[in-house]
Amino acid sequence: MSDRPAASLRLDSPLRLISSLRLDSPARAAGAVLLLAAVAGPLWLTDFWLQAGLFAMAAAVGAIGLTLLVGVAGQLSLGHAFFLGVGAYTYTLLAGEREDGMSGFGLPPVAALLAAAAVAGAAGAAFSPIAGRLRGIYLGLASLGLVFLGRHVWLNAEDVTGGYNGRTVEAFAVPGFSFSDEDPDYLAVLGTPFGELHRLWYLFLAVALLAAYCGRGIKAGRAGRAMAGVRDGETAAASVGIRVARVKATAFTVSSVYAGVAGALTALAFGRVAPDSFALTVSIDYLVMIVLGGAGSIAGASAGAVFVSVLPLMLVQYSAHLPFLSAPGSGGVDAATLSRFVYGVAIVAVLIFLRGGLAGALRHLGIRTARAGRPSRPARPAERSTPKESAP
Amino acid sequence: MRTGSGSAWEAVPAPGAPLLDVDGLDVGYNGAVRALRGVSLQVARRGVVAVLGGNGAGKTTLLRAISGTLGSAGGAVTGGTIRLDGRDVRGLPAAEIVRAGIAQVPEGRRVFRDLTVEENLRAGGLTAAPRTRSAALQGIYELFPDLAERRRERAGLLSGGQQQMLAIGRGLMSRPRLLLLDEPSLGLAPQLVARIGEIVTEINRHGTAVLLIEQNAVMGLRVADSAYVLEVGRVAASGPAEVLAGSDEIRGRYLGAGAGTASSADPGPDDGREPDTGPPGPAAAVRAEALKVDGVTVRFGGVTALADVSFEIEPGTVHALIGPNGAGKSTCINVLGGAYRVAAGTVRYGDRTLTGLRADQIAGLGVARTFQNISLSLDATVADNLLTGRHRLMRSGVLGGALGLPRARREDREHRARAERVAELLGLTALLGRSVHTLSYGDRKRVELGRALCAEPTLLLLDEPVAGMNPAESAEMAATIAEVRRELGISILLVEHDMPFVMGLAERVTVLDFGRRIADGTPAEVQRDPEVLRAYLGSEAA
Amino acid sequence: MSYLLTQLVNGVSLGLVLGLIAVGFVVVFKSTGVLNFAHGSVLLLGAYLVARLHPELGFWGALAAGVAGAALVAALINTLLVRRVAEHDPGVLAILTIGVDILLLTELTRQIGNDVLDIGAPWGASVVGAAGVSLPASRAIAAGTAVVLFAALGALAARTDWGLAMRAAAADPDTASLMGIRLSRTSAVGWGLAGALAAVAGVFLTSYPTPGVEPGVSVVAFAAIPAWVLGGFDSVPGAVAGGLVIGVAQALAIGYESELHFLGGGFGEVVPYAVMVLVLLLRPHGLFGQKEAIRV
Amino acid sequence: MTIRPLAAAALCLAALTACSTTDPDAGPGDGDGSGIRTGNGVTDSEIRIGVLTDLSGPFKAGAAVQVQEKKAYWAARSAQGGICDRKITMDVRDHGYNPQRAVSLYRSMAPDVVALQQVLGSPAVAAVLPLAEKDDLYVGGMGWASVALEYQVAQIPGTTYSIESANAVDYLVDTLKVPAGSTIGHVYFEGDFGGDSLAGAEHAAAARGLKIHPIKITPQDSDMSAQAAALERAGVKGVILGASPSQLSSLASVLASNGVDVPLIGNTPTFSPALLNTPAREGLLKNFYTVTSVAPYNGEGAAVKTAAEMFEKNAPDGTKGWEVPLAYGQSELLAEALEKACENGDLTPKGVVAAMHETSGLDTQGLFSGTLDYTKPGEPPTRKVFVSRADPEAPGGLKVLDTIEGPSALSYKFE
Repeated sequence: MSDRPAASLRLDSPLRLISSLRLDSPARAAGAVLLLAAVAGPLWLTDFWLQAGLFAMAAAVGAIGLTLLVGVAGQLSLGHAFFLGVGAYTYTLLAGEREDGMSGFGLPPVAALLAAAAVAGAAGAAFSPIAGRLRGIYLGLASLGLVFLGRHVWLNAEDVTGGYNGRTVEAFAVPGFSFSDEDPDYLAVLGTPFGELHRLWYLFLAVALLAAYCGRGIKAGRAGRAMAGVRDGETAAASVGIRVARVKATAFTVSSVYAGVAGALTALAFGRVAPDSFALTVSIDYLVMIVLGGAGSIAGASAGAVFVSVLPLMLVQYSAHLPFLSAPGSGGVDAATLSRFVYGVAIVAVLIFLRGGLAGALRHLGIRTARAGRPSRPARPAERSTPKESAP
Repeated sequence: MRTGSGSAWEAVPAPGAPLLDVDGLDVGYNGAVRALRGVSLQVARRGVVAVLGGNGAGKTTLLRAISGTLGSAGGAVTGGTIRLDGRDVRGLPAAEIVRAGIAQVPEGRRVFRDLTVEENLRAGGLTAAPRTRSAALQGIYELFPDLAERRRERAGLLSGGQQQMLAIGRGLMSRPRLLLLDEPSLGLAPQLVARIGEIVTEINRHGTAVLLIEQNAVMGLRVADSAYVLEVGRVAASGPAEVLAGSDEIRGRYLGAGAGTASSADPGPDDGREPDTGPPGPAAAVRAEALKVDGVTVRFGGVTALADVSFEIEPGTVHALIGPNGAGKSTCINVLGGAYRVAAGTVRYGDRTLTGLRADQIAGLGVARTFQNISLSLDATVADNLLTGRHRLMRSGVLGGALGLPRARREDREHRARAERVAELLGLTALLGRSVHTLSYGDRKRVELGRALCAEPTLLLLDEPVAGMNPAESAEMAATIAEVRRELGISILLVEHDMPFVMGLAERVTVLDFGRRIADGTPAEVQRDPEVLRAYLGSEAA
Repeated sequence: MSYLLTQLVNGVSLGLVLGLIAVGFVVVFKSTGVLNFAHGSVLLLGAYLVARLHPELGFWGALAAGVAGAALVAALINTLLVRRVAEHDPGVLAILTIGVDILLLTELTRQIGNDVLDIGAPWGASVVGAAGVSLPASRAIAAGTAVVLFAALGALAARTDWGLAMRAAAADPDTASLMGIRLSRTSAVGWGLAGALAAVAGVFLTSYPTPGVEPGVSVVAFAAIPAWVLGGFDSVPGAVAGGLVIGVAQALAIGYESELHFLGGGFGEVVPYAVMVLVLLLRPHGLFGQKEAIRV
Repeated sequence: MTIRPLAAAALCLAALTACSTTDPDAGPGDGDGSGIRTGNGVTDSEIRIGVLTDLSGPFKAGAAVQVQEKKAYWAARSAQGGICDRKITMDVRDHGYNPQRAVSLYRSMAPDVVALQQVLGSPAVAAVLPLAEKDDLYVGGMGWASVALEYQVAQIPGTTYSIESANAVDYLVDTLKVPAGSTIGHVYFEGDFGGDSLAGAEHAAAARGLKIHPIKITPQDSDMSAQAAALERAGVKGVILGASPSQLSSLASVLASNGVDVPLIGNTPTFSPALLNTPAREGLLKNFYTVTSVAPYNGEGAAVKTAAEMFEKNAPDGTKGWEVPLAYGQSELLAEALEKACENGDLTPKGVVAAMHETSGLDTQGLFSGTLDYTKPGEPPTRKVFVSRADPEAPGGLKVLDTIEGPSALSYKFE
């Protein structure tokens, strides 16, 4: 264990524990219990919770990708929703059938899912020259433009995307087994009928675990160290032979691959793709996920994803049991309003009170903008923090 | 805080009491680094006090503590008191300290470049009563006729000397009782330095006390009544200016002459190792190639930072680059490392031309460097920082790391082992698992050196490797560098201020001043060079 | 021709209002280095206060209250929240303002409820016209007000102590504090000023020809972000010019949508962002921005 | 470390042996003593229906009115003995116009209700309808976009936006005397509300020799100045608006201010009585018409009066709009289907859908225009619409002028 200040945020999540196989035994036991609970989830969860779990796991995959980009590599992106959308639409187009005036390629869903990752990754790589030229807030805002431009394309390319209302998504399947209510039409495990949600649960769980495993590997490996080096000082990184532009491009590409998979999973969980699922608020939600969890932390991103996707559902679902809530439409604080309040307060509170943890992880975002005169954490008496000038 | 009925009465100072009384001041940065330890210092009413010391000695920290601007640099006063006229001003915000009567002229002038000269001056006088301002402005214009002439021009267009005048004038606009001057002679030509000295005397004559920080010891001692010498956060010497000016110690400190008498040159008997500063032993074959710097010129905007600089580093030697602040040493090392572009000239390493290559390509040719302000991943462990240095020697990509492929794991193991050997060489083994932000300053410096060594360079560029270290640490670092050179057979370029350190270590020295090369030769030759003496001590010293 | 002129005039008046919002982004960014995502909800707050208070205070009284309220809340966001965040990292601060925006917007949405509130402006739905071009009076007044405010802002910044302190603090906060300038005060003033300008913009954005105050108005502030970026982040005149570029481009894209059909329907909505991305590609620091100095 | 894979393998094996692919429940459903088959959401004493609506998003105003009216309707109905001797209870969930949340809430509701009386908001509808189709679960009150006709389970409350717009064109030509060869403007929301509205107008314009000048907008556009100028430049002789009250308010007032004196016809969701208190009032009173398949608040029919009385009793301060008769009418439609399902002895979700499709020749006493026929899949139950004008005197702000079924509305083909 490192002796980081206690202020740093530690949100233990199943994924963190599961993926940290080298933790000491109580943690391993807890991880095993959580993993078992997750594996057994479809046996004891209702459809509502299965559905919420699917959205949360899809979000976790996307959040891990974003935390690699923003938290590890220090590149602020407000464009994550765009790459999610690219993945979702790619999967839908490739796996979908040609019908109702919609284009479709009818490819095997596995191939379509891999292609969704690849196409989103390619989109990220294509954006990376821009990312290489811009830094900090400039980069964030350029990527914000991406979200609006993407939305425009999705609204207008109606024969591919279905326009505003989107199109239905082909169920996921491997040869001989479909992750839907068909093929086999009836499947029961330990007496519980396994329908679409139950089957998808295992697909999502596997993908999310793989995403966390790979995320950890990337972060801890040569590529992750290079990203962190770029985040903590581009000049110093270059001085040990790290190609800064290439590392940024890699980070964007990796993050977009994650986003592509997450987008496809979201589409599968949702059963539809529509432009609203990839709006600016989605980008912001993803940023909030990684900030709440602690930027740069794989486990934190997963925990943040679960919190952000499940909280509003939970409050709406159980609003009737919360005595202080008023009925929707009556003008008091209803469940939806409360969940917005909780969400906002969570963001503000984490940033103000959990300084060391979250802000600490974000502090190297690398946003050193036009205010170059502002000293940035000199590690030492800043004898010469100001630029030296020579007499003309 | 009122401790009793008598305290208010006691706050009225005795007539002979000092204007500024700093007592036992401790300052830390980011909770970890201690920058000042028990510093005590007095400035008399109408006195001029100089604080001398090398880079990293804590001079600017002292001023920041007095002027209340430590916070924005991440520092905090952890002990001691600062009294102005008996009133405790420690911990007051900067704006209140100005109102209490202390004005600081920051290092590097820091004029508001986009504001006009007059607006700069008005900004300085915002705390003064409106009716006194025009008189103050008039006074400044009389003191600096140049400024009066250019009052409508943007401050960014002034020359360096005029900007320094403006910065001083701006500081005086609030009619302070005490003026803090941070290296006013930095980067100015000798005649301007002399002029600044006159101005300080003139200001003092009008009744303002001055606390002056200087690296230019001669200038500092000439204008001051008394002086303090800071060294690694402590007061190493103090006394009347004339006494200090006559001491060999000051001369030794700045030119490395008579190293035996200079405290900082004592290698600290407790470290158990004899610093080997002799010629390279037969330990390792020389792997380095010759570095040829030829006619390099660098410009920033209209300012020429390096003008036609040439020198050569013989393979396998330690070469030092010295010169006063602002001479262009760091610019030079940044050119070699690929961070800055040249306007003219070439740098060749062996048969490769470095100018025009990106920094990472230069690193790929076996050139590694450290930074003047340490640049490490603070949240990462020492081991990870060292491994970052091995980036160019490793091959595994994103996919290998993501999937944990056996080859990537094996590579990781192998390189971790290599990094551990470097850690052993630098005495960092015990710290490998610690994250960098928990380390002391000296350890961080060593980690940065380790990261550079992990890249297995044949040419190592060290930008002030011992700035801010105490003599023992400094000597240890010298020993390490010598050992590195001997064991690895590489060339080393040192940029340093610590003269004894450089003189004991380098085989050859290049001296820069105002971006030009003014001397080049063995340490002994350079020490005798009259140009060098003039550059360091001012024209009178030669 | 008069059609083109109509669209241009429309675009200019909208652009000036966007400029008011964009200047708010600039002032906040210059005084505290924050990308303020809560700007839109502060704007809505100002408009909401005016709409709620005008029956009792009269329009002008309500306007004063709305401007003051928005300024106060903006300044409080800075003092109570932004300055409490230890890590002055722009990314962290931007996300903090997202949180604030969510809270403020949720509460305002709850307060506004199901209504569309009338702003109660005395100019109502009247229209002014000349040379075959007609323009809602509110837009003409908006344009005039914006120009006057920009001029007043310029004069204040150039001539008063207060303006000098703001400019000095924006240029170099550390040095400014050495001049005795209280950064807590200049930053609060910066945020307050931004809030006040946003409230004014909010009043015009909810006047005829738009129906009134509804939660969706806060989204308009997003359209000012491209204007701000175009202007180069730290330039007040740049933000105004950026607003004009965006306003005119958007008005033309909507006005000539049938001619621009190959770009897809509803292109007017994305024009600001398309222009922004284009400009960032060609001039990474905006039309008026200064290249950031990268020092080692 | 070898324990882990072993355990995993054992678990898998255990899971596999626990698998079964034959459905033990594949036979017919449960019956109760009275011989009526029941399924989800129906007990001996209770029929549970769902409402999945938007009480915190952009449509919360109208949605709240509808929820109030429906609650009142079912309370009254239950008090009168209910349906099939069962009380009806309503489960209301708020998706806040977030389709993903709508899907999750659908998942939680679907096992517990026999029918979804309403799914509000077109993205939510688009997401939920395919799921409901798979579950054979009745969905009502999903708006009037033609896309609903593709689903067996959907009961559209009246005709479609496309038929409304086609009728609007017919009305412009036949009654308001817009000459052939003229251009009419069509300002519409992106999405299937606006798109469907445009499709009907384009068909009718082609049939009647008019040209359409389409302008696409988003719900965020509330300033219609530029659009109005574009319409003026195109020299339109009439405008059809497939948007919401914000856009109507702005467009009507700008057109009036600019002296563009042409009729402005809106689809059902376009009007709100509150607009008559805004600067748009003059323009609306002069030129605004609306084509709706549900009667306005002030409609003539007996059932509309009942609906209004019920609403005023339960919500004296509520907004009086077309949502009131709509909510009442939807409840009537569902009640009709439930009654029929009860008669058929099959009160399962599937039975309700089947019963709904047996409804034909239904006269709703003025709630909906014409008689309703749900027996033809892929066709709307009627092609008749009400034409109303803004009227400051009428409660709800609209006064019915006419009921029409124009030639191009009749010739419109659904694909």
